[in-house]
Amino acid sequence: MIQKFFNWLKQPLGLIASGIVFLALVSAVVYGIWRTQQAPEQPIQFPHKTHVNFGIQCLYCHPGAARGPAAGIPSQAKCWACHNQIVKTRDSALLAPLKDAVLSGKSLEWVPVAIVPDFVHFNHRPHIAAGKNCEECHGDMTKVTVAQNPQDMTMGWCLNCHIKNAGDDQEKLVKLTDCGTCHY
Amino acid sequence: MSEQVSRRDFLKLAGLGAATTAILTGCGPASRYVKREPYQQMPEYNLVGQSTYYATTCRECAAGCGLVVRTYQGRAIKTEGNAHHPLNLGKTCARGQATLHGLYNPDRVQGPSTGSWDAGIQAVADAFKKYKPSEIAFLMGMTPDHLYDLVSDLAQSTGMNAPLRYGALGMFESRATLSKAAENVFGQAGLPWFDVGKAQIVFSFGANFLETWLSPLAYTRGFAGLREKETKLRGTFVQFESRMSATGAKADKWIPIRPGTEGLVALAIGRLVSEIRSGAALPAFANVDPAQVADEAGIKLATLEELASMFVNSNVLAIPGGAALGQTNGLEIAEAVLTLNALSNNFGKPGGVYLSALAPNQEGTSRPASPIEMYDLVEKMKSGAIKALFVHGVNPIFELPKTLGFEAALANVELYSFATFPDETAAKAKYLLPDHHSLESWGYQRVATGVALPVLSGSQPVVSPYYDTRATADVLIAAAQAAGGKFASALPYKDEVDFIQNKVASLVGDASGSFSASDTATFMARFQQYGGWFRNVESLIVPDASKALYNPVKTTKPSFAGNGEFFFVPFVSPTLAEAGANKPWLQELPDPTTTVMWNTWVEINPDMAKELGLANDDRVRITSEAGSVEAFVYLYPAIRPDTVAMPFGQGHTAYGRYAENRGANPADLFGAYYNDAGDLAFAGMKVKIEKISHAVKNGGLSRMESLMGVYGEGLGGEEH
Amino acid sequence: MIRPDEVKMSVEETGKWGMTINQDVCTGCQACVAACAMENNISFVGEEDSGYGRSMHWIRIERFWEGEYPDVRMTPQQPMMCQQCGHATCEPVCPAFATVHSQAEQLNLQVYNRCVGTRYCANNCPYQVRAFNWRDYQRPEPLSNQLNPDVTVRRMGVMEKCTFCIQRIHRAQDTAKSEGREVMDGEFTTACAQACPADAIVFGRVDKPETLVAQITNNGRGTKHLAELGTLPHVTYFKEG
Amino acid sequence: MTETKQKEVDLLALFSDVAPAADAVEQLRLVGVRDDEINVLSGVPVTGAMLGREPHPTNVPKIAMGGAILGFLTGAFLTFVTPYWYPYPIRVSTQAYVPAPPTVIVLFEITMLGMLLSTFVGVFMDSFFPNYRPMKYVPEISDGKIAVFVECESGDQNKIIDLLKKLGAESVKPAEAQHL
Amino acid sequence: MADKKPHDEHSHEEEMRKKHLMLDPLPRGKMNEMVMEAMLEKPTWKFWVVFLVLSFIVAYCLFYKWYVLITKGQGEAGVMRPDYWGIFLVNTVFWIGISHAGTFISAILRVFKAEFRRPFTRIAELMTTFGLVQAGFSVLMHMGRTWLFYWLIPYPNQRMLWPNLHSPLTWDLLAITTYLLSSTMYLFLPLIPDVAMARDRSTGWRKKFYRVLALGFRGTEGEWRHLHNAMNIFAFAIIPVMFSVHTIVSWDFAAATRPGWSSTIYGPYFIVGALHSGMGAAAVVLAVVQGTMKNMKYFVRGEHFDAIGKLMLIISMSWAYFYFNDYIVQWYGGDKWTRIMLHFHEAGPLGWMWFTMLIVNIAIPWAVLWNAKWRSNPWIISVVGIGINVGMWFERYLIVPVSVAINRMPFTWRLYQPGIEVPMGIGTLALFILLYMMASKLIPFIPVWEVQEGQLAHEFKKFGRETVVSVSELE
Repeated sequence: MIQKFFNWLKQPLGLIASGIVFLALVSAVVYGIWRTQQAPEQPIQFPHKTHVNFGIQCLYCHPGAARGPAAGIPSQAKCWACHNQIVKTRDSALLAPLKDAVLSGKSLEWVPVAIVPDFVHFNHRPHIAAGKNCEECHGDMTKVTVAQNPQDMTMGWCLNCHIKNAGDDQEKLVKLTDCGTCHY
Repeated sequence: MSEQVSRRDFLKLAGLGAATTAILTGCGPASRYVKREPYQQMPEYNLVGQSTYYATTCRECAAGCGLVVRTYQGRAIKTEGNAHHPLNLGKTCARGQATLHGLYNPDRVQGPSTGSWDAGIQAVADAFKKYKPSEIAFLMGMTPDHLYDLVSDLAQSTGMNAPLRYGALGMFESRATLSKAAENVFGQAGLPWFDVGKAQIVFSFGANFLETWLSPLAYTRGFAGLREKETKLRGTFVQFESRMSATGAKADKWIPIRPGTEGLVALAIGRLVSEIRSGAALPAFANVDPAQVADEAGIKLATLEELASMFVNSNVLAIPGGAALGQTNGLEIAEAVLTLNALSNNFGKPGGVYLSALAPNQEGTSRPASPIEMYDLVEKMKSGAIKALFVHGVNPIFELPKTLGFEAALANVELYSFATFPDETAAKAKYLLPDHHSLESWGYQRVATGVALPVLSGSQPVVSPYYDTRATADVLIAAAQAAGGKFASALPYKDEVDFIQNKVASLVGDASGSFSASDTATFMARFQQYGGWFRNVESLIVPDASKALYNPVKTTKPSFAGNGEFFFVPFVSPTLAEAGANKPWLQELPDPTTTVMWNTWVEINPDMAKELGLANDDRVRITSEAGSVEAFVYLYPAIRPDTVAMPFGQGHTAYGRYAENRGANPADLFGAYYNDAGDLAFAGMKVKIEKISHAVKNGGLSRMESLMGVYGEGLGGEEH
Repeated sequence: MIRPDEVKMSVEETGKWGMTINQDVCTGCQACVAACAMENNISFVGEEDSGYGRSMHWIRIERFWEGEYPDVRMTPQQPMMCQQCGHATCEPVCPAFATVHSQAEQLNLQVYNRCVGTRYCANNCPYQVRAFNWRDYQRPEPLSNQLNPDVTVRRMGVMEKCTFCIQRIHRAQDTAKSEGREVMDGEFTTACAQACPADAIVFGRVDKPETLVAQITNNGRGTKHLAELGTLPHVTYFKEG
Repeated sequence: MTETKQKEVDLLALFSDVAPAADAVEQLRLVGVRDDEINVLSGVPVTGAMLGREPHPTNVPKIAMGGAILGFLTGAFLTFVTPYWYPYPIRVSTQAYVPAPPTVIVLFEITMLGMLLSTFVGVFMDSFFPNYRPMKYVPEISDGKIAVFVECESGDQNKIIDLLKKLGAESVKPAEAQHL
Repeated sequence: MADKKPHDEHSHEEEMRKKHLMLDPLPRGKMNEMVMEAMLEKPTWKFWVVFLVLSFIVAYCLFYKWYVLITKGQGEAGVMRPDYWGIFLVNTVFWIGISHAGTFISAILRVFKAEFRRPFTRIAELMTTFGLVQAGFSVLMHMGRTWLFYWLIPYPNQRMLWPNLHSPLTWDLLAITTYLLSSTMYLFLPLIPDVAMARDRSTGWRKKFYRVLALGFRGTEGEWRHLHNAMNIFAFAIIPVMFSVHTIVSWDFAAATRPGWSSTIYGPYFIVGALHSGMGAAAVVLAVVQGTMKNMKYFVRGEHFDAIGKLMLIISMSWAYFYFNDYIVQWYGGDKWTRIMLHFHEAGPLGWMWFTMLIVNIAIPWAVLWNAKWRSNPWIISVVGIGINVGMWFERYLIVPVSVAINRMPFTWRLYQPGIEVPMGIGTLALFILLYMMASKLIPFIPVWEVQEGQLAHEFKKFGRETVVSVSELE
């Protein structure tokens, strides 16, 4: 049986079939890898550019960034507080999920895109305090609708910036490159 | 043929395709991202990404320590001590730390057994109406809290039985005995408070004050004070007990005396001291003969003389407690020890004996029910005098000795349980109406002892209820309203918070406290912020013991039930206590003396064990006249050969996955014998030990310690 | 390429953060153990594994017996946790640099994500204070709600140990920096020291002579455990009296 | 090498012992066959000395030496460079970034690895391994026979065959390249 | 002997020929045929039964159990505090020890031109490679996160995270890699002429297989010269590598701060121990090959067991010396913990292991191997060899999990109880045997050209009335 199968594989048809199978496997793997790199689906296609272009500061909705580790996602009440007053948006179909969520008391399930693994303890506050602007890491929000992660947030990316910022200050360099600064 | 092969091939390919699809689904963004749900309404005092700390009160035992709970995004993360709370000054014990394992325990009761809360409330209201008030009884936890006040009010104005407070911890602490002894010696009932911290020498007669006794944190702090005073020499600590407790382990001198002879020893020391001081025995001590006492207690006379000489020139604080009071002569022992203090004349002085202060809104002393009062309750249940029993905050099937027959008596009553956890009693309830966990609840609680200031400790929810539970106070108020009539008028409150505000109203505007507020709203806000209200006036009661030395103290001999060859000394597990067994990390804490985790053991003196042919981890049956339990043998070097000891805390048949069917409950061995104050003579049993089976490899006790390193077991004996 | 200045030996000897433990007042109550477990997301392992020496305690309380009944006594309880040695024996043996010396905090770091689980560090620790994740210890829902977000939840196959609550150090430093000041003595402490009912554990900066912990450390009565090995431990023990 | 190559033939003479083979080599040389036109194949190592020929040049020791130096340099890179190549200082215990004793170990191991690897590679390079092209060979060689290959002009072919036969060759025939 | 005539030259020579392979030459073609026959012999049903059983053991005990270990964690094994290292590392040390015999036989004996080595160098070298494979597996099994093993390899990654060169484990990795690579190459080089021989004598897939392996080897002067040169370099260079490997393995222990482990003599002690178990294993393998494979009675004779027996005796004596040396220094050192540990070895629950070790490692070899007749007997010497391997495994068991039970923290002392390591260890043993079985069917076990080379070099020579063997150097 197996012998026959192998014989069949040696025929032109078999060769084509095995070629197809091989290609299918390779493309499945490629597709799989590509899939892992895709942006997640968000409950609302939140237009960052619209909000930023209205002049709303990042810290208005993400105030945690100035105070501590997490920037945070604004509460739905905060969203609705404004949108409820704007007639155009109050009944907009685009905002229906928000309206539903607010009225039903359910939560929207946002998916943060700028993430680090759980063994990395990132803290926004010192970065803001050091004069970093949000867009340096998160990209220019005046241009995007749904937030994308413009950086490959790897350890190298963190460290290069840390080293650059430390400059010749040995003490600062030691602090900023200490394993225990982020991993504990 | 080739067609067949290709079909087979196709099938294989199809299978491969399915597998690929499955793999690819896992490759989606979900594999890298997590979903995050924002708050509906951000609480104004919450900040994104910042922890919020709430002050509340620990409910793991009745002491009433202040906690500060760290919460993060609506989850309780960590309990820490409330540094402003005068009782614990920012410290916590292991059980306080593990509270969160109760809050987030996977086995909690998730909702009322009636399905809806309306039905549950209706059921309670029906019970109020269905039965005569005298047929309704409330059994509650030991804590003197707002719910107790609420139920007391309800009972008082409707004629129901006065609520009983009970807990196994109270039974092992023999609170009734201490109170009665105080009454007999000082003429004033109350919970004695021993100022260990400022004492020079402490003689503890069985008191396990570093474990779970009355107010563990306050006494531990006192002990630290005894040991590291800057202004004086390191205090000395002598412990008299038959089995070395975790407290005794810290003693400079540990004196193993026969159970029940603590009072005699105290009196003998008193006699020796008074003879040295004045040449003659004072009347209080005249009844004893030191030589005979030494013989009876199983120690040398020289030891007594040495202790007396230690006593003569200094102030000694003598503390009665623990298994010493759990004897048929427990009251006499307590009186003898309290009287010994009179020799130091330390009543009401730093380093001496006081009676505990009354809490701010407390009218008189009240103590938890003694076992004999519980016995009365059980008898009433049996006789049908009580038809509806409401249980909250206590697990009587587990915490009462089996011999009282509580479980059987339940057949005669309708049981309404407010348990948050599916314990043994809750399993028997007709209606299970779960209360919130203590970290989800409002409330206040009076601190019964442990602090010089009167303290009303406040509780508030630190997280919103995780399950469909409801505050018992709310349930009772709603039920009373539904029942109408005198019930409604007894509890004329909107809800629990309304009741609490009403109760603390007397403190609003009181300027003697840790804060003062002119209106209820401000008072409540501060009350929650600081975790309670503390009167800034030291209010310990100074007992009058002027006559103590001149009244002869009775020297009753203890009587032991049963014909076993061993005295049986049960003690409360310092890490688990009566309700910690459901918390996995408490189970995994090593016992301070034996370092055993997750199980029950019986401590036997190694020499005696050798005589009996017992080795570590052998399985034995311990039999008293009341019953028998099985446990693993632990060869304990610091126990009298005529005594065996067992910890209380395990042996649950319900109570969640971590507690169920684990270890044994020594309370099953207790007989129904009481001392003169009505406390159970839990240490008044004699037991037999028989071996069931040999130790099995890996089947014995989980110990933190190494048998090889600590006991030299298996090392091959002495080195060559 | 960076050429960091070689750190002088004296720094390792004093250390930066230190701890003192008064064994005379330690009652062995296990509050520190529980507090540590709650703060640091330590797994419980169940009866069988804990009895077989696989418990994950970062701090354990040791005690021995002296003498024979009736003159038997328990030796002073000895809480034993990572001593944050200046000359740590665990560090050089890790092939993956998963346990390294923090230059900034002078602590022994355990970088969980770098650990491959050779267990050489634990084997080489004379204090035997490292805990290994022998299995994937699960916390049944909703117990995981209690996890501290400041501390990594370790997974199967990695080593872990006491960190001197480095997350608290970082939080305190961050707060102090945001307020433009230095961290004050007693502003924060480790979970164990915070819980200890007898105040037997004191934690702080040992390199600043004015702090409480430095004063206790330098009073001359303390001993360092196994100091003869030259490990330069940063925990000082005070026996009786 | 001015002759046209088409005329050249390869003769293969099989001998059962070294001595006649050595004689054959000598005689061939006398009749004007150059040393590089003679090739001796054998089933056991037959050295040049046995055949009275110059020993075959080998580069293996040189390559090994080169490999050792390369290995040493790799080791030196690992020990002296990488500790400073981290983007951040990693310190373990109180040990120096480049402690001497471990350095010796690493240098030794990697030097040896480099040397042995390159020795192996040297054999491949010198012997043109692997080589799966058709080659002139007869299986009898591995049976212990000694084969002498002679390149000669077709005109000399018979003369040389005679010569070889006279010297004790078991068989002499034109060699053909074949798949081994 | 007395009645034998010393002048009976013919019978004397006959006897010598019977005894010594080198004096008993056969035509090369005949030897080739014998070796090929041994290899191509149709496997008996017994072979298949053993093969299938071993395959099943490898599949179940090694790979399936490994899967369990990886998915469920090291808790499946018996390791815990303080025995963080268990049987996996015992096996690692054991297999590395076994692997030492191959190099010892083929490199050291080659360097010193010990002629008896010729027929069994390949069999011994295979032991090196196959043993190291098991050692590598055992190390990987030991790791808590096996799938990240590549973090220990120095390669320029994105973060320039190089392994920690301070760690003995990194040295180990470098040394074992070096050793595995070089011993494999050293196995392969002398194999080339033999596979070329097999290529010339086989058909079908084997022909293709050997053709690829033979790399186009024909046997030109140049090829022989390069091969010889390379083998000489290898023979000399691999000896220090071999010593370094087991020394570094011993440093995993000796560089640690464990009582009893910090011993300066551990390096040489481990090397001798490795040779001890390795020679034992070599004797066993040789006996099995001689007993089971066709035509092997010609190639492997009593003289070989005799030689190995002598080596075993010498090594056993050296091992005893080192063991006692280590023991007495530690004992006199007086360190409290070390003394408790030493006492624990003898009088603890595993005291039987300690005594067995001494008996099978010292007493039995000394009692048996002094007798030339006994040590020439394959049965006797394999029993002794198996005993030595059991003893040496016990020795490593005592050094690793039993010694670490005792440390400076008596509160944590605990004795190790093996779990999943036992089946997995059996799995590595099965894989080792399986690899040998497969190799016996795939590659010529006897380096025929080396044997022939040796036979050519040997001849009888007369000194007065005595006929002696004379060996000429052919290089």
